[in-house]
Amino acid sequence: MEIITYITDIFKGLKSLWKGMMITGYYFVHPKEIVTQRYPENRKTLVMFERFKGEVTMPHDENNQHSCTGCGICETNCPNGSIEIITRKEVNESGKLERVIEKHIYHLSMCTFCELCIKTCPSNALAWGNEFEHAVFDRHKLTKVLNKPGSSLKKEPKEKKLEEVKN
Amino acid sequence: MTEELFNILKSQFESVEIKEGKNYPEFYIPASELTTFCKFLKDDDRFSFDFLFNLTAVDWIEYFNLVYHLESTKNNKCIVVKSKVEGRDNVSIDTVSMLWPAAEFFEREVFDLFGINFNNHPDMRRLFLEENWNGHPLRKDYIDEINIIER
Amino acid sequence: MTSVIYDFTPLTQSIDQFLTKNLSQGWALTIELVIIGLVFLLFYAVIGLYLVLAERRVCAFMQNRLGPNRVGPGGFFQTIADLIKLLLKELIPIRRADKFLFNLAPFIVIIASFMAIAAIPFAKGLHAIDFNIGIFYVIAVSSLGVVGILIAGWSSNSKYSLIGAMRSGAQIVSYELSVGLSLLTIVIFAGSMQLSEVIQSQADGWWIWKGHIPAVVAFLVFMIASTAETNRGPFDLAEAESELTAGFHTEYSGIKFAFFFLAEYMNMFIVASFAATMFFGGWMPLHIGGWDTFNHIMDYIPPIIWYFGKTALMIYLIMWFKWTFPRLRIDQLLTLEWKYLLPINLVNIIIVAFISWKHWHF
Amino acid sequence: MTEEIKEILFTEHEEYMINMGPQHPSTHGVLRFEVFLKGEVVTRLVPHCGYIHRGIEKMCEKDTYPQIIHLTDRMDYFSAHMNNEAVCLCVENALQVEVPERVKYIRTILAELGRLASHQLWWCAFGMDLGALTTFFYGLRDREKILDIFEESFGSRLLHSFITPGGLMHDVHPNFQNRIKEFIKYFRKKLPEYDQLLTGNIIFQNRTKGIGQLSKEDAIAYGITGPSGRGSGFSCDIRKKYPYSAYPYVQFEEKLSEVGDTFSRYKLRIDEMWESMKIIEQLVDNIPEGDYTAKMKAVLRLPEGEYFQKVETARGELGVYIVSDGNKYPYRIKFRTPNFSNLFIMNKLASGGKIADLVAISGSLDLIIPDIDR
Repeated sequence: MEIITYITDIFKGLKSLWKGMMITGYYFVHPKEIVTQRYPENRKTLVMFERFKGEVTMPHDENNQHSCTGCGICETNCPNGSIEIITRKEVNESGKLERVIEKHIYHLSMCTFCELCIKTCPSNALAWGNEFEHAVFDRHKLTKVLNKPGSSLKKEPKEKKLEEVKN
Repeated sequence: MTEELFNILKSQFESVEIKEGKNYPEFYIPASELTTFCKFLKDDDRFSFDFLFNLTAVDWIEYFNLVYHLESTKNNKCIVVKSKVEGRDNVSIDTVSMLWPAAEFFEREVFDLFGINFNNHPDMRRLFLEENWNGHPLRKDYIDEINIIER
Repeated sequence: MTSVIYDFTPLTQSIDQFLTKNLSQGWALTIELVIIGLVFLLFYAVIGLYLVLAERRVCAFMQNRLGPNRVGPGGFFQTIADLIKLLLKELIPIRRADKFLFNLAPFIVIIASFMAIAAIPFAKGLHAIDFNIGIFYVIAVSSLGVVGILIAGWSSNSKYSLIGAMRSGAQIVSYELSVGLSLLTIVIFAGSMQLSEVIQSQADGWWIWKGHIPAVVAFLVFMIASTAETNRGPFDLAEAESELTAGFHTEYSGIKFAFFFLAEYMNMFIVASFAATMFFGGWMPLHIGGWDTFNHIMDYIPPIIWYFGKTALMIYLIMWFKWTFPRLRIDQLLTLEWKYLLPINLVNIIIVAFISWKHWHF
Repeated sequence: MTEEIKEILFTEHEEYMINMGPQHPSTHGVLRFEVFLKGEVVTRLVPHCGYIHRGIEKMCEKDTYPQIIHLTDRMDYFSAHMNNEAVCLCVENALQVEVPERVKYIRTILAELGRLASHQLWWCAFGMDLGALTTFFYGLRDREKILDIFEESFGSRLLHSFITPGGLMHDVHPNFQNRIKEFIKYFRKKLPEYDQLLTGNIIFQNRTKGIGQLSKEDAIAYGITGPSGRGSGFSCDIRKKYPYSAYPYVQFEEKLSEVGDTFSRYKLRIDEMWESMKIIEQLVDNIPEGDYTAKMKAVLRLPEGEYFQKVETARGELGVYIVSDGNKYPYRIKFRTPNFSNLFIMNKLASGGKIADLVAISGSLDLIIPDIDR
């Protein structure tokens, strides 16, 4: 009968509304389920994941040496040209002319974090840094030079480099 | 697609060439007979290709290649129909949007990016770029000094 | 009968005698009006701001997040900071808008809610006006707000706000009906429309208990209708964010937007206070049957605490609606009113009339 | 006659048009609907897209195959894994490279996790479109757990260009598996809450039942694939029709519903979430050991010819059509994106309904605008 469905309709509707309210009510009385991360306050204790892709960096060891030979493979492999390598010729101790990296320019503003440069670098010179606070007032600050001033190429015998290939 | 289906098509349309593509069988058809061929493919219940899932163009400098990927949801078959359009500017071909409504917007995109006109298309306008954009970007000879930097 | 410990009538009478003693009758009246005006202005600002903060905290806790917690301890000064920001914001003039009406609209909405506050009985003897047709006055005044919304929608010369205003016009006009009818059931029980009389009649038990089933039905209908009346909760079609960006107050900026915003929260407060006054006995303390000691302790809690406690409960209920339900479509909204709420109300009134005639209520 | 009055007279006969413009809360992106109204009822609707057209297909013509991956990420950014997987499968089939079992398993798990995350975010936005603002926060709270799994293994949450032609960029994190098991246990408790909060709600059902009716023939004719197409009975699940990666080893059900209205599309996506969890559970325990990529040459040159690969993303069927002339760059690459065809049914579905229905329908079609414009 039309009236019966009319009335049961009302009660079914109210029951469904009440079930929905029970959920929001449940979360209202359970503040322990709050998921907000208090970012600026927990800056000291905040630790990112180990593999977090903050920015491309060139790790330097204690006596300011890196392992970038200036070969330019990362520059060719970068899809949108955010790496520029500037090299210069230098005479090394064995008298031959050798190419030495002068500036490894990295445009963070253009980088899309596709990780091709790190993967294809033959001497594993580049690595991901965990730093994620990149806000700057001037866009030019986003073009970084990865090799620190006064740093030089780390010399080591050939065979050691092969076995520590990145996993 | 079995052999005898090829023969049926061959008998219906002499000018169709059939080639076994890497993924799907390919049918080359001159532009003039395109619509009748597609109509036959769609209406004939042995084929009933009712789902056009891709329509695009490839610019081979002297001519454009229009590629239609069709699938028949009834007997789960996919084929590729291709037709050639000679020339570079104000080339045109017949529309298939009355057979498959999905084609209407694929064709507008091809017109927008390649400049191939489709006759008696319901709404022949550019899809992505502004109306007054000169040039068609996806052509091989499209020059845009500002955005495309030759390295 | 309960001995009413806190009675504010002697206080108001003494101020009145003091003023008439050394000032002429005219001046005394103006000063009294100025005092009442200032008190209500302050009350309006404080309640409005802290209702906004309460809503943001309640909604945050329901959504598993913290809500405002940066400005002041626990976000206490958040809404004050918002108000100052809105005061500093530029009032963007709208091209080809009807300047006069555009600026008038927020004030109409504010005045409507102001007039309704005047009739709220905070405690015995503590209310601005005590008409003997209290409820009738309140319903009449609360329908003034829709005029302001319609003017705002039409005069800001934008299609979104026009649609928003038309929607809220249809909505508020039709929900006036069931607000009035559901209050009518309590008037039949209480026998008088004067608000203080209604509260006095609930001295020996609130109407929601004494009126048992029909009162509970009337209460539910009143809550649904009043959420629709204030454009909130599942009925916020006037400023439906996802369809009309911000409905009738899309074009408003700065303090004019703040007026609309505060007026909406004040309407919520008014509606909640009337639900508390009519159904839960306003400032009448909670008395349970024979437990005299319990009742006596309850009398010591001042009536204002009772009043604000019940209103806070009602406000929480209205907020709970808003943050749980999706929005109704305009035609479903109207069918809900005309096909469901109205018949229920009418049947309810017949039952209530029959019960109060046969004195079956407690 | 002053200029103003002339203008008013001129617009007298015009239909009442409002612009649900590129910047609007419910278009989920930069898409403009020109909506012609008669009162509240929508008479005609013209979608305008192209606001976020980056010319991905033109850019791909100058990129080598590994470099295309960072572009396909940015097409349908909620199913980034599936887009990359489509290109990689196409390249691998073209080069007849056999990918190790481990990679197949991980790729399918990532695809299903991506589908779950995308459906969760669709559920939040759909609830918010209809006015239930709390659904947004519940959905994102659960989605956060999936993004943590992604972030721990590949360092980024949304666009991870992790699947490269030939396998994976590097191996997954050691506790990838138990984090997934933890998430599945957590989400099996939370998904019923979604139904309790929204699906059962009578207001929600009135807002979605019987709106935006899409018949099966229209779905096939307009090319509506994915959950929107399956909502009206068009069985177009590529994982079932042309299985790829690890889908042949998995038992799962392709959900279909004959009704074809907004509610059936909604219910279908919720059921698909249950299915995705079933798939992940079958795969996560027996990921075979092995290296994470096949031996690939430094520069990939596809042999001459054209290749097509279909993949089932969260929103429908993604087709990658590569024409190669033997060079290291593709001569022409075309992405048949699901949202492109799903968008243009809007005019047919929304005409006749109200503005509120228009928002509900576009929410139920789950459109991603960068996927339309490419």
